[in-house]
Amino acid sequence: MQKPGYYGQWGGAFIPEVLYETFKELNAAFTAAKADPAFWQEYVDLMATYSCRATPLTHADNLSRHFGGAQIFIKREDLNHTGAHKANNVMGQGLLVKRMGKKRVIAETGAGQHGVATATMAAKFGLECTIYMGEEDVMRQRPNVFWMEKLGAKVVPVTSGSKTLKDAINEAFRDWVTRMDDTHYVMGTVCGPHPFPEMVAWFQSIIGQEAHQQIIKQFGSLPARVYACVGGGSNAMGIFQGFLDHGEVELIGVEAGGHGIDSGQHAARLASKDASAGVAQGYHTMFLQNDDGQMMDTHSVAAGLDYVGVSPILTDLWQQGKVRFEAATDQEVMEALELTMKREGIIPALESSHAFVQAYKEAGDMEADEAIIINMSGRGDKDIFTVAHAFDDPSWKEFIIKKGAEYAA
Amino acid sequence: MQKPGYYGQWGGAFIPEVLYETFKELNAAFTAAKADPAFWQEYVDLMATYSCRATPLTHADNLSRHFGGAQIFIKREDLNHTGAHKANNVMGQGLLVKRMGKKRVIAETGAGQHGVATATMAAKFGLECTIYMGEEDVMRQRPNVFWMEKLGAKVVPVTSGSKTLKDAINEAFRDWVTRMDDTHYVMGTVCGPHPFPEMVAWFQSIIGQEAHQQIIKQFGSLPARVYACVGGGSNAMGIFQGFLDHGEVELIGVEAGGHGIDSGQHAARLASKDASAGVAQGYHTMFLQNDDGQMMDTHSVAAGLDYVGVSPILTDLWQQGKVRFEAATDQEVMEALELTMKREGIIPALESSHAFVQAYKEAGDMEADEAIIINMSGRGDKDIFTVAHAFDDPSWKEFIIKKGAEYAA
Amino acid sequence: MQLEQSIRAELDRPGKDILLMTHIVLGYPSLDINREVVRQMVDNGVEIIEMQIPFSEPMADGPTIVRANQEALEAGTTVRECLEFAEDMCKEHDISFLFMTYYNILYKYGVEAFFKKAKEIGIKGFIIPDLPPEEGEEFWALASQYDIAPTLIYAPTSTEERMQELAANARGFIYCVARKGVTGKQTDFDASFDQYMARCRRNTSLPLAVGFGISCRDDIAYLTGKADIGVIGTATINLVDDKGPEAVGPFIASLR
Amino acid sequence: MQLEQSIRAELDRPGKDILLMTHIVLGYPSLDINREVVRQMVDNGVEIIEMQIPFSEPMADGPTIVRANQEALEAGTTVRECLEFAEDMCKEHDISFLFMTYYNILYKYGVEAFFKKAKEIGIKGFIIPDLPPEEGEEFWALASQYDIAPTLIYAPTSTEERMQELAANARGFIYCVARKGVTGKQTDFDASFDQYMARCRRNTSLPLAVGFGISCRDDIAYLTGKADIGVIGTATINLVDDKGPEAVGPFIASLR
Ligand SMILES: Cc1ncc(COP(=O)(O)O)c(C=O)c1O
Ligand SMILES: Cc1ncc(COP(=O)(O)O)c(C=O)c1O
Repeated sequence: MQKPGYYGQWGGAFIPEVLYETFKELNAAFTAAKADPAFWQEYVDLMATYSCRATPLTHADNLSRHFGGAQIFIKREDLNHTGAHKANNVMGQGLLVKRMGKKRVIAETGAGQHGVATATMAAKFGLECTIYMGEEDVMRQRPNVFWMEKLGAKVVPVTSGSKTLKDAINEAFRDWVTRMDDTHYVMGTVCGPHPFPEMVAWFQSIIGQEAHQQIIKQFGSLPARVYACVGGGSNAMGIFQGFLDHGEVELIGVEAGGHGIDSGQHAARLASKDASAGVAQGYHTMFLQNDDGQMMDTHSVAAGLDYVGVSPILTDLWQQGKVRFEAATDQEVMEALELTMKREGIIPALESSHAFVQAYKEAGDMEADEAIIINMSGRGDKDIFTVAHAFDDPSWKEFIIKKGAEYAA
Repeated sequence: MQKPGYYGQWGGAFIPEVLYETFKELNAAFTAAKADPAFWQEYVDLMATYSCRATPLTHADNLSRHFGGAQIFIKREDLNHTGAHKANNVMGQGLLVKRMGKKRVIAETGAGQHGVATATMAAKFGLECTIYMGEEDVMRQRPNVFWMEKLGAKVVPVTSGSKTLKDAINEAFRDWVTRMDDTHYVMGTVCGPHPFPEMVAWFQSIIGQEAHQQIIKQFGSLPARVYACVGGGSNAMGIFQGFLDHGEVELIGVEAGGHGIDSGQHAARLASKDASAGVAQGYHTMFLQNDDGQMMDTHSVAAGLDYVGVSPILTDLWQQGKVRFEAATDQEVMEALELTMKREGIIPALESSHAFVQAYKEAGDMEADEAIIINMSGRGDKDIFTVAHAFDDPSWKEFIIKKGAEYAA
Repeated sequence: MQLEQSIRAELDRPGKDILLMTHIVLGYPSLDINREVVRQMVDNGVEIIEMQIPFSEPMADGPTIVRANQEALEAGTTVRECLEFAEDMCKEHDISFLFMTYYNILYKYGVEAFFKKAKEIGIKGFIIPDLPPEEGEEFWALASQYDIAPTLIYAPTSTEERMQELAANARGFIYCVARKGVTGKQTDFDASFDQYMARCRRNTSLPLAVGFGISCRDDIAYLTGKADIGVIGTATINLVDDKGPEAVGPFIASLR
Repeated sequence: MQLEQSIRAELDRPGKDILLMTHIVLGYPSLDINREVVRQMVDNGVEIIEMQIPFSEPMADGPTIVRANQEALEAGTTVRECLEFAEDMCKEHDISFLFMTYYNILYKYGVEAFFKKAKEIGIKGFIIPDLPPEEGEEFWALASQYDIAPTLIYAPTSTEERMQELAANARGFIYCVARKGVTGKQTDFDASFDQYMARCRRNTSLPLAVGFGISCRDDIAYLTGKADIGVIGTATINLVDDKGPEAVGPFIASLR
């Protein structure tokens, strides 16, 4: 029999002893919630009235014509409250926190997206909130820090390690082992110790449930392929679950190819040969690490994909051949983003743009009576600083220089 | 009999002769579309699959408890694609443009919201697009300019007059009188010459239709009051139309009180004594103008409300006593924004925050079995530069100074 | 009928195949310079001058005139000053003066009061580019009552049907806009322009003025025989900006 | 049983009411300084030293040790060097050495290979804070096989039921975490701490070590009679940072 919390050989809960009871309680609460149809209904209602679920499935007519192949559909997680699929997970965990009666939440954040979502949930549920964010990311993503603070959260810059996402996760655990009694750690993706991967995947499955119904209604049959970007893997798991039982639907996870899969500067765990099995951040999966087991620096234009590990559930599906993995380079991402804006008036997040890249590579070779779905995990307009920088936009720079001089005066 | 395009004594179409045929054609196309149920259905379907209509009606439990009076509901136009109610009007006019077979659209924009929405629509419908924007606004709202350009639009800075919204409108008309054959002018609000007020109000009525159904379903009866901010008046007209036939629902329009209604630095046309009847920008309404009929400089922390005129339809409703007008000062707006973020995890646009101010002033004096609806016309996270500036946030300034220095190096 | 009559009278004079109407923006660069410019225009044979009362929203004007409106207002030019200046001009010079402005200036002043005042001063006509006949019922009535010509506009986009409709209300002359667009850009005179002028002529018995982009002797020569009045607008504003008011006289003299 | 036996033997020696276990991060500030620090510790009576093999993700450690891990890695410290250093120490000094590290270091090395190597070197136990018994089946089996103590941890949050469960697998001693949180912060010793220690004692027959926030003679005095081993972690790292390795000997000497 499979050990609970394991997916094939992957997963587990590698946690300090001091959290043993906390995880016991969390597992119990989660198991009870999962078994209770009223809980799921409460979740769906909340997402329908507070966010805008069901999010639409948009037929991208122009792009379909442009590539002259498959009908391209886009699942619009960007239209969620706070601008990404992160809201699903966070609001779900918020309901669980209410059940457990805890008064405080903490979270890690890389790009800031999960931090903003958690701060939002905390405001909505009246919880105290602390967000850990690598110092590098605090500097890069100041707008998100501003919003988190305005939403009432405390943002703690993490100065250890590479000062990015993985270090923020470590720091969140350090907080949690100190204040487990009143605090819940809202893990932002389908990673970390059990039950997080299962829990986050469950909340995100709402994406796939909707997409399945929508494509049947709008297109008349299942899609041939479904594309999602993979950072930790939560948006991918979210949409994939709607089609996993249908072997005829090919599932494609797209990782950050950074400067290229052979450059050493990427975050492709499953699409490159650079990762190996390991145990860190509480779980067993494929990590980008050196021969000693030290985690490596990763790179991506998309902060949300710039992570050393990957969901144990996805690693298992990859190993079973149920999900194909590809990588998109930074440059391909910028091109896909530009094309999507110009042709459809839609601005995918840099993370989401990775999924678009691979779909665009393949759509033209498919038949017009086939459909593909791209999971648009978030919107890009929140990332003006990163996007304008990546496009190296001269008038943006001029604007910032002027504004800076104005404030410095 | 009422002259077409008139609301009481207000409205009309004060247009240069060169546009006579263009308006004739536009009126005909609009009248035909309005009479055709298939057109409205096409519009609703488009908004359901491309934007996220119906947008939710959120019960703000925390704020309701906080004020201890009426049940506060928030109509979530912020969740629309592009982040505001502007999308409704723009996508509707886009469908009309397709019907008319025009190949190019132009629009004015102040805050940039309508410009981004129009650029988005143009990308979606494959139209050429030029956006006129006051030079002042271009400088203040560079992020929106960046997105418009990336969406494929040409943004033309307007250097005449006060270099703001009203001047952008004049400039758009100057373009239109030059290229009326292939060009449609996508007016952004319920102002300007007939048929724009009627047309924009019609497209925006989708807000009120939904809100009416939603409040009945979620609360069980009609609201006692409905609040909306009023720049040109499109979001207000949008929601008000769902309740205009129900005399028991009080409708409240909230204008920009700027530095105070007695300061001379505001944009309160109907809530102050400073406006008088006039004819400009193609229509007859109450304008903030001097004794010679020259338009005055207006002020608001919210660029989208910073306008000299106001919808002729609203002026008529105000005159008839069917809509009450109030003003919210810049300072009140920042307080309401902060409270809304902290208590509900929702970030209203500065424009929308005006409606929240007045609702907050009144909610506490109402009964718990009464409901009010606040129309949240847009989201505030797109306005980081303005909002962070208005909050005078020191770490934001520091961030910008640093970034500026980096780019200047 | 005052304005049409003076136009016809001028046109009947030997050698006057085409009249000149010029344009100034009151208060730009100053009323004093306006005064000098008008003197030079009149001395050099201009038959009609349209005096634009500046407005903050000059929607139908091009960049040069827009800027002139704006600077006149920034310099503090008021409607009262414009009226006083106009009164002086009508007294001093024996040509036809018109007011050109946007409707709000009249509206705010009081439309009837404005007509009354203009009449007192001796103004012969109004050009209000944002007032189509559909919106001008009160205005037409007052125009008849005060015998001030409510100049109407033909555009290249006007159908013959529309021209007929407009002709029914028009007095004085018809202002034929030479091309689509706003004031201040060059107009190409070509076959389609000739057809347009023929269409204008067919649909009114009033004299025809042609404006928008007329700036030199060649333009005037081209218009002669096709139109009754050539309108010089932006050209003199640019001239005064570049070379001062003294340059206006020789320029006008050079046109015919 | 090697480790428990040596502990019991030490505790049986006269005047040894409590043993001292100290902690170093290998490669911080350098292996040379580590060598000197170990010498000073041993010379001043420390009975057990836990040598932390640095890891890039030291999730259960506080700021000081986190920084030490990081700087050790930045200086290029490898697992192989750590093992060689450990081998030297075990040869040079006749006290008990343990490895403290995170599970990935073993996992990547090969868990069995790591046990084998540690055994060869003479290491007596492992402390792996992110390896709960539930995840350690292979690990326990190898620990028995190689007779290396798989030190288990009690926390203030552990129930008696859980302590029993842990005790069943534990060897060597039980590491009682003095308080919630990570290494390096001061611990308040109060009545609830005493109750916690009593609970620990009730639920195992193994010696008890107490760590987290033990930094001075008073702390050790307080623990004496309650615990068998006092663990000094962050305190010596800070000391070496501030005053250099020479300060370690006198500090250790001052503790009991
Ligand atoms: C918009 C967006 N998409 C994708 C991701 C990657 O996370 P995941 O792989 O868990 O969906 C992030 C993470 O921040 C994100 O913000
Ligand atoms: C978010 C938002 N709300 C309100 C307005 C004001 O426009 P209106 O009064 O037409 O709704 C604007 C205009 O830019 C806006 O962007």
